[in-house]
Amino acid sequence: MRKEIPFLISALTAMFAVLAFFIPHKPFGGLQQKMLVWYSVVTGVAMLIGVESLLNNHYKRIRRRENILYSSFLIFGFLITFVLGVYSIRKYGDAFAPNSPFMFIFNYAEVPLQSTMFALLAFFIASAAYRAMKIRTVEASLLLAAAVIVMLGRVPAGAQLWSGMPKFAEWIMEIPNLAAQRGILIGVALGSVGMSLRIILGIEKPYLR
Amino acid sequence: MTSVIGTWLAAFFTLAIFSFLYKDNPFYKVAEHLYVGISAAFWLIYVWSFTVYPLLVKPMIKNGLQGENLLLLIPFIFSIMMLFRLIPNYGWISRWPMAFTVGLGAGLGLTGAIQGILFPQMRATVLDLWLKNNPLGTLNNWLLIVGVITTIFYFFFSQEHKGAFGKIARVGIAFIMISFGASFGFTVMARVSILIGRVGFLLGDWLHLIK
Amino acid sequence: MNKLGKILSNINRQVIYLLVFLVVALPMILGIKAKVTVTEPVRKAYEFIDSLPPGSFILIGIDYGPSTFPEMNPMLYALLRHAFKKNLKVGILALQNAVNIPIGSQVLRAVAKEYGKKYGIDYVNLGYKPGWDAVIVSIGREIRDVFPEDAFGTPLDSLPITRNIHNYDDIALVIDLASGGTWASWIQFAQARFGVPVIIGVTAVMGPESYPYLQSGQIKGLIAGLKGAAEYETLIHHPYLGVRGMPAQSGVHILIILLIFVGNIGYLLQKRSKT
Amino acid sequence: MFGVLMAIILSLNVQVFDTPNDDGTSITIKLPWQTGRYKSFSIYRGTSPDNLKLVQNFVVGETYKDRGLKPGAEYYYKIVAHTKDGKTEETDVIGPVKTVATWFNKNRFGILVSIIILGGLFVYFIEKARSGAELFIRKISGLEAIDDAVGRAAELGKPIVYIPGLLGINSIPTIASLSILRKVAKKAAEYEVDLIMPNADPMVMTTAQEVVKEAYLDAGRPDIYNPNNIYYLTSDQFGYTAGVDGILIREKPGAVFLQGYFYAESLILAETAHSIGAIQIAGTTSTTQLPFFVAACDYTLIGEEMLAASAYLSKDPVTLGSLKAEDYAKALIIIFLIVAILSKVIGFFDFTRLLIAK
Repeated sequence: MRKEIPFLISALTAMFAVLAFFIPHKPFGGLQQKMLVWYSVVTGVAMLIGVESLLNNHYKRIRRRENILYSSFLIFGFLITFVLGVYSIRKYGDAFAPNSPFMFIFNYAEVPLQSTMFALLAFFIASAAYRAMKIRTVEASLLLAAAVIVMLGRVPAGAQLWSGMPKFAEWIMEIPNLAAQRGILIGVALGSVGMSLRIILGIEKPYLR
Repeated sequence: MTSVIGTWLAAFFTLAIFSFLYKDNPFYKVAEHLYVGISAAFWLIYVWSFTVYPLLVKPMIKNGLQGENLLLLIPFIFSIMMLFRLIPNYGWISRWPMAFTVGLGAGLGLTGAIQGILFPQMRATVLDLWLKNNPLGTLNNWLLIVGVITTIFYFFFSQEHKGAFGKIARVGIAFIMISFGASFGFTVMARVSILIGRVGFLLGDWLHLIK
Repeated sequence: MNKLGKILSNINRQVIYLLVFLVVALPMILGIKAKVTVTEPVRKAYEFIDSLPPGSFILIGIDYGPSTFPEMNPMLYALLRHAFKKNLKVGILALQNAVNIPIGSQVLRAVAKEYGKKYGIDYVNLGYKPGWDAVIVSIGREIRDVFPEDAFGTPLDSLPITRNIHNYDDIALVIDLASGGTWASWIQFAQARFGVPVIIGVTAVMGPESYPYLQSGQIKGLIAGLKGAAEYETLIHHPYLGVRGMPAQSGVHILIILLIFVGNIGYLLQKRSKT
Repeated sequence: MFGVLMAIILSLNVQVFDTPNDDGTSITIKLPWQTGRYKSFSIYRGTSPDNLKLVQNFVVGETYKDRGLKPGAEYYYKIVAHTKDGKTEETDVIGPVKTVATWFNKNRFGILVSIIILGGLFVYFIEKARSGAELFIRKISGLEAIDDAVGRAAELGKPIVYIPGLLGINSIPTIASLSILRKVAKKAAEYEVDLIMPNADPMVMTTAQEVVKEAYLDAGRPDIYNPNNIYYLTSDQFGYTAGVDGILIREKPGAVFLQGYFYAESLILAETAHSIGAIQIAGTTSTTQLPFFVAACDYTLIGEEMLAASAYLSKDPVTLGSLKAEDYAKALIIIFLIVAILSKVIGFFDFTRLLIAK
């Protein structure tokens, strides 16, 4: 029972989702959207499980006397944001009201942290290019050449080197790049169909044996 | 005043994250742990404000459990079952909502992959082999068609990449590699823009070195 | 030879990071300015805003979030500086996501302070409303239908700036700064139906797809990416992050190409000494 | 002069009809928008011709869909057009128009046919595999490397870190990732290597706990399964990245798996994993992130390779049969493309019409 019912639920859900795609008539029409709403509600509530996992993990660490300082920072960060969020909802009716203390945390902690982590990519893209782009094989050389041409095509120096550079870079993006992307995407589409069919037919049950 | 404190706080976070590039250090650790904690709470509030409250709680409070709203019982029950995860020995109950989610993914994946990817990509590949007075356009069309088909060849699993088949697949790999290189190069500019933004914040908003 | 090859192909990653940082930060600190050639789409935007009579009310859509704001904020800075210098009245709103408003209002407050502008008189923050198509259409009839109050809960009738603003007839221009699809709705509904002039600012990646609307005359101007912001800054003679970022932008591209070059020389030297 | 005349002769040309292929809750109204003569339209609707109420004012665009109607009911319409020079023109009462709920969306016929063909191929090859036919599948090096990677981590006495991407379990790449996780976890149990898995989605976390537990059971080592090693960090893209970077740099895993759907964080994770000398095996269907994985990682599963990985790794003939079916589907697609392109050259039949699916 513990295994049959979940499989039944998943097969039926998949079947209804597919039927709803083809049948506009009640009760199928709009069912896909409804199920997606259900899904977002369930994952939304499941966030509590995630939070429990996170806090519990760090609470245990503090009790085991490892990582006391940093785990306390994590729990502190969580609590202050959560409390201010709830406070803002009660006081302003909406945590996202521009003057709310919750938005202070968003503006001066969440946003700078997020964009600085994002900015690390500028460094990593340089180190990855330096390390990986070597003319070891024909294929690797093609990757290197395409990258260098496109980079040159996007800065004034490239056009100074050869006036056709920006156009050439654009052409690489629009023709060979597009062709390969399309081929990969067609493969991905088939792979998705394959994965879906394996789940619907019960050959693959990722969530249970 | 609050904005001055805020700016210093933001500057601390910015520098602490950048310090990770040199090596792991206490400043990064503080910023990292605070970030994980703050953002976990942020998304909890976000999900409540934009998903759980408006999609489940609000309609139930507003119209009660009747008519269309009866359907809301499904996500409500699934949500409760999910929370059984937190009770030892009853964790298996959460397999039901998980099964629902996986099933939904499979159902949507099946039709979505064909409608959203396969058909549009195939349609766009049916191109003219001959464009009047446009040799470059004609060449481009040929290249696109050859590129798409040879790339698909690369993904054949039941054929060893040998002989004529291997040669075609190798052309596909060439297209893939050019594409990866081009995308890599194309992305540099957007990433550097983000870094310029952060450095600009430090030099401008924080240190007032540039106006 | 082998030794040199080894050195060239094993540059420490921290050294690379330092080089990237210097290439970005030094030109910004030293104020090195690359020559920015102003392109037609940005000049058109500038000229349109420049031609508006003082006191005109313009609406700016903040439709980009925390992940793209470093690319988009410089545009907002430049546009606001131009608008306040010309004594235009500015209202901001967000249709894509609630979290965009705090990002935009920070810039708005900062620039307003520079020019001594007052909230409620010279500028207003309308906040966020979901369902962008419907919101854009509703503003065509009466802005109070969707924004009865500003973001802080003050009714629009009690603010001097919005007292006489009712619909697009009272709005001289809409500027949408977008990292998503909102800009197309502004064109489709606000411009095509109500004839309000629209200017859009988008990320560099999105530039090409929005260009046709400029050719068809549906938008009065187009600003794309940090480069677009740099051009606008040049036009208002107020170089900021855009202009200062241009040398950094070119510099990092060239640095990466040089690094690849050096790495390959190292690789070839090592390979030759082995054989 | 001629243009003005034309407009007057055409007068107000409006078409009102039941929206095809829908659930019977809407009626479509086609408006003469392109004439350039009108600013907007007002739509009046009622269930009887003498009782029409304004339902929508200032409608713009070529078609207006009047939604929220009852299926199988009759409606009457009247449209008032506002011209650019401030005048109005109106139609007679139009109707009755009956709403019809359809049982099959004809626009999606092509998709149904493809599902039948693909499903048929699947069933055929799975049956063939069941009956014992040998099915050859070529080596995929990224997948062959999994054993070595786990083995190396065991030799070094280091843990392995498994990163499942950002999306939830309703996305196909994540489901595929969980299937790969099962194999990786089984190997980890056999080699007695710690498996650490930070998550950005709580449902993926719980599913992963189940998957890993089962895998340890399979390997006969339920005793060393530790659910605390599979935990949640945050759903914030870069908060998660910051946390995982911290884990990578402090736990110093011997092998790192990045399997699932990734966004910009891909390169941050891959470069950090490289900096600590871990073997990285990546896989994603995201074409925007593949270039970075290919550049930074030791092995990368590209698109379909990643989705096929679980079938490949299972070595179970039935599951391998499904890969064979995918191959035949690819062959069919190539043939279709070639036929469609040649047909276009000789102007025989426009095959792209078969690929329309609204």
